[in-house]
Amino acid sequence: MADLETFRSETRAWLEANCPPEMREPVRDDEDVYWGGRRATFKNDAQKAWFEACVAKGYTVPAWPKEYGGAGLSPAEAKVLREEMSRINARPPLSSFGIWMLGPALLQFGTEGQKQRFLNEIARGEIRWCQGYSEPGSGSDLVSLQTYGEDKGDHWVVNGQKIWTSYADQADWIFCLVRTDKNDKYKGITFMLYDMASEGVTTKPILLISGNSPFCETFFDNVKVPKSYGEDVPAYVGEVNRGWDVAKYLLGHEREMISGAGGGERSAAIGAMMKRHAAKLGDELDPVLRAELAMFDVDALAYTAMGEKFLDEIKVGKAHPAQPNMMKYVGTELNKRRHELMMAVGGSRSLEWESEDTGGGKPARGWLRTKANSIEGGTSEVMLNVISKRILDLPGA
Amino acid sequence: MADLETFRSETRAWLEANCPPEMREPVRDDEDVYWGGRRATFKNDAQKAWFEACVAKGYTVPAWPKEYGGAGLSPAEAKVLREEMSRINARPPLSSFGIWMLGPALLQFGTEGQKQRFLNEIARGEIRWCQGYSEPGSGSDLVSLQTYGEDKGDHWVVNGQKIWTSYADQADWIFCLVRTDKNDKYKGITFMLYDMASEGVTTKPILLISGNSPFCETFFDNVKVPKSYGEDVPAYVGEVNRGWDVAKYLLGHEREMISGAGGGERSAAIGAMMKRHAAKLGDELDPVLRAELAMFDVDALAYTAMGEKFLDEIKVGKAHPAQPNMMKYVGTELNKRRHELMMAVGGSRSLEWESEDTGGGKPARGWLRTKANSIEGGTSEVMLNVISKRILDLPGA
Amino acid sequence: MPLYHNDDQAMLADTAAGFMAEEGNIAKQLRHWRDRNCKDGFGHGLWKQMAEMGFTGMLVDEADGGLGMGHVEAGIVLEEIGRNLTPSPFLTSSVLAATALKHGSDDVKGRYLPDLIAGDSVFAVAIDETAKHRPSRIATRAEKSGNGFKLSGTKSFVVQGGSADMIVVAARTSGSDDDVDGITLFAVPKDAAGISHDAVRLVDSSMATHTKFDGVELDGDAVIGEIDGGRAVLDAMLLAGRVGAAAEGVGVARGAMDMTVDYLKQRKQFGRLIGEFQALQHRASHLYSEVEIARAVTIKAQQLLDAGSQQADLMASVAKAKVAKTARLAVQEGVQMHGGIGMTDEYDIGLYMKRDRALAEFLGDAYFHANRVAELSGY
Amino acid sequence: MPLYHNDDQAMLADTAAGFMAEEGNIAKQLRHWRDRNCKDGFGHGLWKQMAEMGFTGMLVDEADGGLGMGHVEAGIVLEEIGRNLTPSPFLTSSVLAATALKHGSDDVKGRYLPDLIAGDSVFAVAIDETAKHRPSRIATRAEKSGNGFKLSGTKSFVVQGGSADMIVVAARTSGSDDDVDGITLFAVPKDAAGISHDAVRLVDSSMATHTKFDGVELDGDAVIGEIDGGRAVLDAMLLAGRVGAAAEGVGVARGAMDMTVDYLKQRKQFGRLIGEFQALQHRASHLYSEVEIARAVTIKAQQLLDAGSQQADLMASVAKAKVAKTARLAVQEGVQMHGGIGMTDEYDIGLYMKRDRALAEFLGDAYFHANRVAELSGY
Repeated sequence: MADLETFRSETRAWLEANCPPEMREPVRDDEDVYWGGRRATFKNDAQKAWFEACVAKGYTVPAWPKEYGGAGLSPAEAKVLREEMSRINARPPLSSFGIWMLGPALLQFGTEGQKQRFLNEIARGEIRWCQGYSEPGSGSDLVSLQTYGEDKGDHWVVNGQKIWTSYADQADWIFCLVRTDKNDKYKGITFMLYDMASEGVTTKPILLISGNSPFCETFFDNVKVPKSYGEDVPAYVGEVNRGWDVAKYLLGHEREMISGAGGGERSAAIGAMMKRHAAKLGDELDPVLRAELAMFDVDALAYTAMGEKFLDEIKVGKAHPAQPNMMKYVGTELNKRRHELMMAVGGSRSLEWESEDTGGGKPARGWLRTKANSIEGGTSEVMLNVISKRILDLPGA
Repeated sequence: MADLETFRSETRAWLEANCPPEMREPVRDDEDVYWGGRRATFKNDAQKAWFEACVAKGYTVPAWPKEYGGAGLSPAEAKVLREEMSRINARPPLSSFGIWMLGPALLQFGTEGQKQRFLNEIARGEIRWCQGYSEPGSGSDLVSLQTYGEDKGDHWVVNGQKIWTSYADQADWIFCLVRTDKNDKYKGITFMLYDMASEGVTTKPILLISGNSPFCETFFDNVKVPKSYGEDVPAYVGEVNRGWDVAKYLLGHEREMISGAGGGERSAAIGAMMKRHAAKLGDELDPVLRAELAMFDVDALAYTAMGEKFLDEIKVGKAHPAQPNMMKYVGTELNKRRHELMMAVGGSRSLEWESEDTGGGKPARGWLRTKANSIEGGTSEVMLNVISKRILDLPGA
Repeated sequence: MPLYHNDDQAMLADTAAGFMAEEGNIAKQLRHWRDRNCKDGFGHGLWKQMAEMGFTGMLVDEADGGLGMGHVEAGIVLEEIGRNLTPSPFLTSSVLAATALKHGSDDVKGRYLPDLIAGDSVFAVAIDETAKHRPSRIATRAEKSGNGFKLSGTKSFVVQGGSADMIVVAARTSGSDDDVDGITLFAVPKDAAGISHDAVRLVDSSMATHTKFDGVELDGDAVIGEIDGGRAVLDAMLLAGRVGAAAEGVGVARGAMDMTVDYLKQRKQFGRLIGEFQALQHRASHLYSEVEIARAVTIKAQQLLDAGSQQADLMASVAKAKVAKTARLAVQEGVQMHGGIGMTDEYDIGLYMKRDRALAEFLGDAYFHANRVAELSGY
Repeated sequence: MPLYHNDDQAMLADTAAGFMAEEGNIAKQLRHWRDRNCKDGFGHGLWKQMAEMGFTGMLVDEADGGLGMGHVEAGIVLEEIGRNLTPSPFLTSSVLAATALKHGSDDVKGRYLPDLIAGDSVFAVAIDETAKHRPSRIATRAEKSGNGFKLSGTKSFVVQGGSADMIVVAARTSGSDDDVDGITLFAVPKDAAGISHDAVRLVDSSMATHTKFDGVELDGDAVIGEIDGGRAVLDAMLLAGRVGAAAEGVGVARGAMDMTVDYLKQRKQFGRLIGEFQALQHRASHLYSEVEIARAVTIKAQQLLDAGSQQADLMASVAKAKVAKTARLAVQEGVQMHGGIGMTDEYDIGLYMKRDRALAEFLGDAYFHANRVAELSGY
């Protein structure tokens, strides 16, 4: 414990010295987030300085081993770092699907050669990754995917189409589920890694109802994917045809991350804030709306406690392995309800789509964005199926 | 229309002359309801006089033809009679499953001989009927029933067990679904009629959570059922092995009746009444409870309009044939919600189970009784299945 | 009166359904004008067509050149507008303003109704002053000034405020902000001196304005109804508008539901049509029930209003609240059951969600009207 | 502190679960005493056993002869009580009264705690005066009289009021009914002169009284805590009681859910186990989620209370409301999914529904506490 306190004061001092004041402000728009990659540019010097300081210290991926670009922090130290960063509202120095998704998969399933190369590239923000999972015909039923990689000896020729590839139009590489055996649904998928600059890859942004386009359709037209990028650096994670194991692991990881996020902004009570918001609009809460807010706050505060319990139990291996599905289900449904109520309090003001007063329609766009919460990363229906099967052990689930 | 107004004034005069003041009071307990039958006794002279006047006039079953004990009223006249009876709060002169269930089945499927005998017995309150449908293993899945009637030429020997036979311990005869062909699930059931006094019939009341016992388990141990009770009076309705058609017709009729009842007490708004109730208890409504009442009243008043629309459409054949399932579903779920709210307003007083102040626990027993609404006559789940299949035409429903 | 459409109404429903599906459909109207960033938020061509069909003046008395129809009939048109998400000033011009003008003098009627009916003049209404619907509080003031008035104040959520030719404004001519009495309604030309509009696009691509009146000078003949006695006109206008908005909401709910049920019959996952999954079947069937009920109570409110019943006010709030809850359910289930593609702009289901949000807010949301049901019921 | 049971607590949970399942189960206790029409509403034998296990005095300080445990531990016992629907005075005597007595003088503690801990003396609490929980209004009055007081007024919903030996009464010694201050708590012998009990059986077969105090004379040493300063004692007692009732409610919810999930795996209809139907699966999984959350926030409230946190009060109301909503869902789904047999007295699921109803009402229902959450949050 004494060590931890030492670490805390050192960290505090380091942050004080290295995190520029501009990087201690809340993230206001997309440009405030640094995603890295070949084509990345910094918004300003402060963003660059903060990023570079973190790379040097291993703080873009603090819990990863030092040899892969991390800082090798223990879980307790990583928590201290998170707390200290949160204390000064420090922005994340780097955001990426490499950090959140591919990294954990490589740490679990990757070869030493893959880790050396890809993890370091991620940690240093050199390569921006995107995820190629869903296809138009396979959403919840991911395993029915059709994108096919034909085996040509030392390479595959990949044809097919992915959908919901996040920022594919800005990504450098993709980690992609490709069918390599048409005879086995589960054991016929390979978790491939390849360059988005390969010939035959095209992307098309998808316009969402919120007006944003964070996702793309991505098309593969005879894309040649070599089976290896050098010694001990295969172009796939895990084994050929066993990519589903990797994907399942990552889906669980993703749900855990989403559900773990429940402890933060998502779960807070909103009634008091809404009363102030109404007052700012020269108004007060309708009695029935107030009652709905009270009922919501009961659920939100209770869910916050659950989030805390869940994280505590995860740490010591007490949580049911399928519990992240429950957390994801409830957390996302709650968040949708939260935004419905916020829209109601905001009234006609919150309907505005482009006005300056609403920062370009932030309330409405944010509200619409939440509707994806219960779809992405496994729909609420799939979550309920998983609970039925794995926790309640219901027949035929 | 002039005729109807004449009928109305005549009816009003007749009611004035024949309905005793004691029969114009709300029904307070079971004894206030006259069910008829061999063992029936009248609670008082007024009940007897009212019943006998109605029998003479055909008003126990006003819309049935005169030759079967009714008054042969047209639908419009029957409506006027209902309105006029309701105007003076006249109690029904006779309640029975013969009137509600068997009668309509016989009118639709019965032989002339059956109608002459059984409908007249019902109209005069001579025979009290009970219904033998459900079995312990076949609730929602009624057609899986196992009670078996072995064909012995001029009679069947019936063995098996029924459950939820209403007032079987007080009934004279039973209309009962009996399997007569084990090889055909649907076309192997006969709609039999027989005497509960037959040798081998025993009944056992079921104690409900409300503390009442309106239902029985009924056992048939080698019960001999003759195939005919005389010329043109077979012991079954419709054809042998085609009882499922009759049962389906009656189930539809029952749901229509239950859903039609939605226009009355069940659908009324309760908020104002609850405010008065709270005031009587020296209290006022919690703000959140008030809001829930408001939301309930919106739903209840909307459902009242739906009930009106449904009845209007039924009259002219505009209602979807499966619409009664929707009405039953929503009406029963609303009624459960209504009683939950009434219990909440009543607070600890409404928890009392035997006290004089609560008339022997009326609020609590009534509340518990409503929980059966969404189970009896087809569960809410079955109703939703039927809507999915017959109205929305969803695949595999 | 039976709670279903009589033969004439059924015929009107057929006509309106056919016309709106053909001319008012999403591709031809909502997306067309939205994608062109049209500042009016609706198509004038369609509006003229609707005038030619007689829709625009259907609530106006025959003596005044209208069709003299009732709110059941207006509701029929509105339901089809809702189902097709058709942008038009029907609700503001032909329902709200037309109802207000009914209370005007012959002079007022003669001045405004012919153009309104012809579709040449579009009316907006300016009621709300904060972000929520609070018609009991009116702070916008019209001070006596010579033979006329000087109007000052700010109104919000003036739907069609930018493209309308005239605006019906509820203002205070006496008393204090929360008084029941002392309200007067005015017909104000959109371009009057001293008036300024801050036009904003709303989530459903419709246009509304924050409109500021800065000492706008009005003649005495701008008054609709009695001076200081405008509360009754305002209430009548709100009543008609709420019942109309409910009808449009029923259309939104039905449109979203139909689209979703269709999708359940087409989309396969796990080797089965998703409509085969019982959990979705039950939710769809529940939604169907709610939509049927919302529609029934809306027709009930229309009939009561047409019959001049005192019950109409209560039933209008019941209908507005019930429809708001139901359409909300319909669009939420719609997007969720569509899954990822439900989140894309390419699919129409998201447009239903956006329209529902704006429509439910207009003239009071479910919370406002549930509370009103309680108040009108005495609790 | 992590939000799960530490090793000691896990051990206690095992012990409590085993003991209550064995000795406190529905057949042995609830049905046994109910079917004998027992006027106490609980079994004294079991209560003595619970005393021998140390449960009765677990919240009492070790210095006063108790186990000096906290509300997490009391909650563990209460959850098992809830799961088994075990009738006992644990909540009133060992949680509410014990918490009040903590605030008493050494004299008061010495007089009452030994018998309470031994299970020889049962305590009830008299708080409510109307049919709903309104602790902010206390009209029962204790007038100064010589060295003592004269107590007059009527209390309702005094759980165990008939069979208890002592009743902790919240009365007003100064000020008017709605004042915060001026409350004093008294320990009143059940049989004191001038006291009368109207015992009523409640829906869950428990017994409660309407208790009337008609000039009941009390010595000065009947006072628990400070004269006129009883609000703090009352609040502490309510806080402990609410957190305790939440824990018992979690047990009721879990018991009902477990029984229902088991039933889904046994009952066949349409040739399939009903648990195979996806609509029921989703509802069961939703229920599971809610029960987990209700349990989490209850443990959170227990920990905050044990830590003396100022947040405890808010979280207690969150927990009481969340548990009330969740247990209600559990028993409603339970009865519905059991179908017809769920309506029979023979099956236990209906007993859960009855117990939930009475328990949720005790010390404030979901509406009361949701409103309290809003008030404590400043809206």
